[in-house]
Amino acid sequence: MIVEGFRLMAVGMLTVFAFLTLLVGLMNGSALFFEKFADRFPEPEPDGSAKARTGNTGQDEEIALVLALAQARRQGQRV
Amino acid sequence: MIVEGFRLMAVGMLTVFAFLTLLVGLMNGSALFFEKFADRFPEPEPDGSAKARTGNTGQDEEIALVLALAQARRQGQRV
Amino acid sequence: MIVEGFRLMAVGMLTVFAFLTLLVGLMNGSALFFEKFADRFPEPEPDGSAKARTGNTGQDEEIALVLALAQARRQGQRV
Amino acid sequence: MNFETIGLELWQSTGLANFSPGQAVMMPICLLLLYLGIRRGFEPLLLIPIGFGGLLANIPIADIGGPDGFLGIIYNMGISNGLFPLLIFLGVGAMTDFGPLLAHPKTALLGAAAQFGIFTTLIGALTLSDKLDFIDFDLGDAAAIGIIGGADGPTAIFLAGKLAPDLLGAIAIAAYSYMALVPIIQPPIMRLLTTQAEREIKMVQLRPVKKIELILFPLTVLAACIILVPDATPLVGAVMFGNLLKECGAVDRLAKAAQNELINIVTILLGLAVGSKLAADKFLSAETLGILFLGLIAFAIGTASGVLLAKLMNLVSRDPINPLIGAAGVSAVPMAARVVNKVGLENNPQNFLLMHAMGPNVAGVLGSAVAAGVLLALTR
Amino acid sequence: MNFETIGLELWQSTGLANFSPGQAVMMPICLLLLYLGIRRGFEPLLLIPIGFGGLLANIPIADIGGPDGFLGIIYNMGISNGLFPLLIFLGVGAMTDFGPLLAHPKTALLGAAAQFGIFTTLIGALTLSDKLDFIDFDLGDAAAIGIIGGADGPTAIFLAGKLAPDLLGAIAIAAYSYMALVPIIQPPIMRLLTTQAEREIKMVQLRPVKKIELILFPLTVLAACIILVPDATPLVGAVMFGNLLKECGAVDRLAKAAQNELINIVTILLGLAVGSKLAADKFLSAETLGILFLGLIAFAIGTASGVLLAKLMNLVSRDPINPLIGAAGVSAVPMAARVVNKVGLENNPQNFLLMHAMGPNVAGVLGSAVAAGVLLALTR
Amino acid sequence: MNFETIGLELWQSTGLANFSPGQAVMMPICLLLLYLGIRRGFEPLLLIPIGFGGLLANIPIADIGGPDGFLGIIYNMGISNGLFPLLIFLGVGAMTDFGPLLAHPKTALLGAAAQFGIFTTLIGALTLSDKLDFIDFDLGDAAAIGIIGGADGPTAIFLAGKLAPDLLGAIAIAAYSYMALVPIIQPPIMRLLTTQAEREIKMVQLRPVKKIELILFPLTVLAACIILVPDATPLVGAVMFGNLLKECGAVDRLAKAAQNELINIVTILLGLAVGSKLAADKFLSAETLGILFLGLIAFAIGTASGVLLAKLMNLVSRDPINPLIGAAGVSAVPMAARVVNKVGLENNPQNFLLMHAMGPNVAGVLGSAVAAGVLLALTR
Ligand code: NA
Ligand code: NA
Ligand code: NA
Repeated sequence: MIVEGFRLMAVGMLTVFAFLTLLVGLMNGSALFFEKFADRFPEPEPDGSAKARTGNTGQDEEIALVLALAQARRQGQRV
Repeated sequence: MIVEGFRLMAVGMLTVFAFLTLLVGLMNGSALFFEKFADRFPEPEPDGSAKARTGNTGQDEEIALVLALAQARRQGQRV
Repeated sequence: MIVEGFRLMAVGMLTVFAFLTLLVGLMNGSALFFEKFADRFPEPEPDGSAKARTGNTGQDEEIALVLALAQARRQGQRV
Repeated sequence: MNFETIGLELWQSTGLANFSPGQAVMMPICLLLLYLGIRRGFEPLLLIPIGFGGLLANIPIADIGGPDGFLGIIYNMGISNGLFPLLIFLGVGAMTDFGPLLAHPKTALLGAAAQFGIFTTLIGALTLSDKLDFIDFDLGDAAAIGIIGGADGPTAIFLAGKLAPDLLGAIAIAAYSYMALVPIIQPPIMRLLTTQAEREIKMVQLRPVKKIELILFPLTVLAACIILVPDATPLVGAVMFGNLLKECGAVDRLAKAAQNELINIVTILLGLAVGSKLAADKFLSAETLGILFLGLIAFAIGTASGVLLAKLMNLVSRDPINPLIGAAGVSAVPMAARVVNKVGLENNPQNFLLMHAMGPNVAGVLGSAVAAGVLLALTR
Repeated sequence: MNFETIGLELWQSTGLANFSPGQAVMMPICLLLLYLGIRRGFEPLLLIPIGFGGLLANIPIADIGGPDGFLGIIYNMGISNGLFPLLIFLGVGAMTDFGPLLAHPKTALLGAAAQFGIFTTLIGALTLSDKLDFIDFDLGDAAAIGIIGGADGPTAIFLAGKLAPDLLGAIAIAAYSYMALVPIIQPPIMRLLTTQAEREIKMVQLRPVKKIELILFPLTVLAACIILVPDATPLVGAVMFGNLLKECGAVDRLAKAAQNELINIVTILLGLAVGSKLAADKFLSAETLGILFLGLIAFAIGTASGVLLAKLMNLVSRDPINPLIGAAGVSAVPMAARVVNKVGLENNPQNFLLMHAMGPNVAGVLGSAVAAGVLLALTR
Repeated sequence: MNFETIGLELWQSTGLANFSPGQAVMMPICLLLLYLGIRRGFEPLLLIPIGFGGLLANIPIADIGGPDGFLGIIYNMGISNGLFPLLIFLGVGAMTDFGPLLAHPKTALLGAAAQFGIFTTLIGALTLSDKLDFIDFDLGDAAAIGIIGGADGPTAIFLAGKLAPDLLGAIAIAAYSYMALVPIIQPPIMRLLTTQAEREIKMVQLRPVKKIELILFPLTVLAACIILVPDATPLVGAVMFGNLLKECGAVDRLAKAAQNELINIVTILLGLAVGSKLAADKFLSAETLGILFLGLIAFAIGTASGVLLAKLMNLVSRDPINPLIGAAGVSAVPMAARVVNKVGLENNPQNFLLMHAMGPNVAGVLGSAVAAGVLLALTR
């Protein structure tokens, strides 16, 4: 069974190194790619305006605003 | 089986309309009722004092206050 | 079966009192012990500096700081 | 397609055509629970989910409380196995300050005395079952009914789920309703059993408690429970684990999770699932009336026992104890302690008893958990 | 140890050596879902978990979507029994303001008309199955496909989980994608069916709604549903329980839990589990194309029906209704109401229709839940 | 009623009368875990729940760790099927910044080298089992023991739950304890294997990483894992799903839920359930001593391997790598990276290695997940 352990070590370490080596390659490739085409993938501004771009947040805010207005109106008009 | 589909449509649309029509009636009735007896169902003030009325919140606040006082006393009196 | 109820009452109340009496003893003992050896168990300061002592919080803060710095650096150096 | 047939079929699929009399009776009862929770502030965190769950469970045809229904699934996920009440207890422990008890240990005995209500009620249930033909409680049922006197929701639900699942709805409602009614049930008994002079007793100020005592307390309680009543350790262990998370200071994020998201989510699920036991076929019976009656007795006797033991302790003790605080021994945290404070202030506007009453109050939680452990062990 | 054997064994354990053609096709499809969610803002809360779940479900060898896999376990925990969609609905109810509907009750009928898309599509699905040899839908499948027209994710997932689990992936994706595409699907239909004058109609301002009406509303809806369509009460009951928690004002901590931690956690789990139904063997079929096609029809017909009923109501009603708000009756809350607002502003920059459209919008949620109840009852 | 009988019965129901020697021994061991967590800051988030769960599991009579007990129920709900460790991993992914790894990709290899400790220990476990009569590990046991060297709690619990549930308690404790002891275990090894000059190496500043790289990273990792090691995709997929939620920016409420409520609740439940495996009959054995010994070896070898590979890479690489950062490859995030930073500062007070060490540190998480996948596939 100890022999089996050595087999596992061989297969396992090979796989781990293969995986992380592949990952290194992919990361380097990705870095090169986005370096080269940086103009086509503009970075969001550091002030987080990227978030405002996603439809979701903006939409929720708009709705929340309208709902708040409606609520205020309802309460204000109360007899 | 397509005939069965038409049966489902008949039953389904009838039910949906019956349900929402009933709901319209109930909502109108409720609006009329609370308009007529508005004096017996006073609205909570817009500033949220309604919340203070529910036993729960008030009680928790009182307890929290006392516990905070007790904690302060314990720590203050420490030798 | 009512007899069985009285048996349960006897066993139950005995147990409850035994348990809480034991607990009273342990609490009194603990109070005496920590009174006597108060110098060996210093109290944390009331301002909550005790929390700063636990490895966990401190470490998280340090890491958070470093990560924030790193993020800032990344964003600042962006072309 | 035959329009007459469709019409008949439509009508037969409505709720109106399928209401059983029992279901029709249960609807206003569940609405009453909602009213009590929303407008009267009766333990709203529990009674609102329970009441709404009761409405759902009494809907004809839908069988929402059945094993494949929405509520039945939740029930089987966390009530029948006891998980939800224990998780609630974990959260309760993470929110409870045992400092007042540590500052005045002997008041723990008042929390023991108040459990007398549990066992008296148990005997009462057996007697009722014996005398009345239309009421039938076995020993497990009687034990689960008795625990209403523990004035502790999670303990009652835990025990009823194990010993008397069919009575769970009535027991939970009795427990939470009487906990909410503590300001009405307790004061007359407290006044009856005490003199004006006793009610005015001022107690010595609580000693400061050290952080290390608070940290060791949950382990101390667990140790006492292991030594004497291992059967109570699931309940006591859950409270004390929560309390250790709170006091130890090293895992604040877990303590906050236990105090907030965990207990809130589980409360929603537990309340709905308990409501499923308000289905008419289980709830509408002479037994339910018996349970409501017995539960009231349990609270009354528990209150009286606590007060009387406090008076007894004054005969032998040096520092006098205001016997009012004995009433807090039933638990119903923190309502009973507040009632003590209020009655105390009526007699002496300078006499703040709240912190003194918190000791027996939290001891009562432990006392009923231990009683539940004994009952679980001896009636299973 | 033989190096050649090890090499072969290693190769045979890789994903590369085991990809089925179907799995290879599904990967870009799931990536497309992620892209739509992340970059195009297509219902990201659902499409991102679903897309990622789909990636996981199509990994060779690992069988993550199988009964013992990560996603399969979650699926069996909460989708097959309907629990997760109901808990989501509970959270939706705790986030929804029914005030606009109460302020203008009759707009609820627009939410009824829009359900016409559901049943037309059901018939369409049966016809497709009848005409095309390579597509085969039974009655339950057709009902689950039709419900896409309800434009309500939880309702669609609930019904598909009960009636057509194998189609669940395609149905959920169609529902959420078309909900995200509402700004593209609806405006042409709305413009086609209305005149410029109709689109410029200004509606009378909404009346103020009393707090007590808001509190009683969930119970009113539940009552109507019990009386007429008990089979829809699990869905309607879950929404209305959440709404009662929100409106009653007595259990804010439970309402907040339902709006946040409960719905967020369940969304993560539900999304991943739905993604498990994107496994190639279930998703890649002519049926999926049929579902996508039929779902689009359903949205279009629902939109048209709502608009047309609004025009019809204007023939008999005193206060005119801007027929654009009929389009909001499909639900797709709140996207469809926003689309109405936008199209209204195009025609009259002073005409804010959002609040008027919220009435039919939330009524549409109830309408599709009721339709789902009917379908569940009659096709089971 | 016979008082003597009651007395005897009472005594026999106490914990004192029923303690097994093993249980009596386990109590102080569990208290030690609590002490280490609370006072010494040893991974308190895990060791406190585990220690308390261990106390509960060793209570006589109550059988809290059994299949119908509080902890047993939680165990079957989420550990035996692997769900809880995966959900924790999801939360970990949502909290992890892979930026430092993307800024310096080749340091990922250091995270690969450190996994050598896993396999050496596996062989060590088999050897121990072979040589010593009183220790018996099968291949699955050995694999689960080896994974301690991965220095990753969720991975270790996931694998042990599948391959060696009886050893789960010892393995989890070894993993978390040694992770907490990293500041004591690693520095001597790091100093032994490096020269002063090497320890003073300054690394080039990390390049800025683009947002789009961070968003694509989780998908890239998943792709690599699918291609090469599909068996590791449940673990790797869970981390990467959490990370995608965090980085994509479109679902912040889900990311926050994963980082907070989800991971906190699951941590409480997972810790308690793991504690149930500290029951004396499973924990008190020669095997446990063997596991503790082997786990220490695993950490030491992992550390050494990481450092040695860094030295090797310096022979061929242009930009020099400070070999200290190789030690962070074992994972134990972020403790090991902090240790690297500290040892670096000892040698050059201006040399901040923390961010450089985070690369191998997070790569080590992926490395051990992949190793776990291989072990799962080949020993099942
Ligand atoms: Na009690
Ligand atoms: Na709808
Ligand atoms: Na690792």
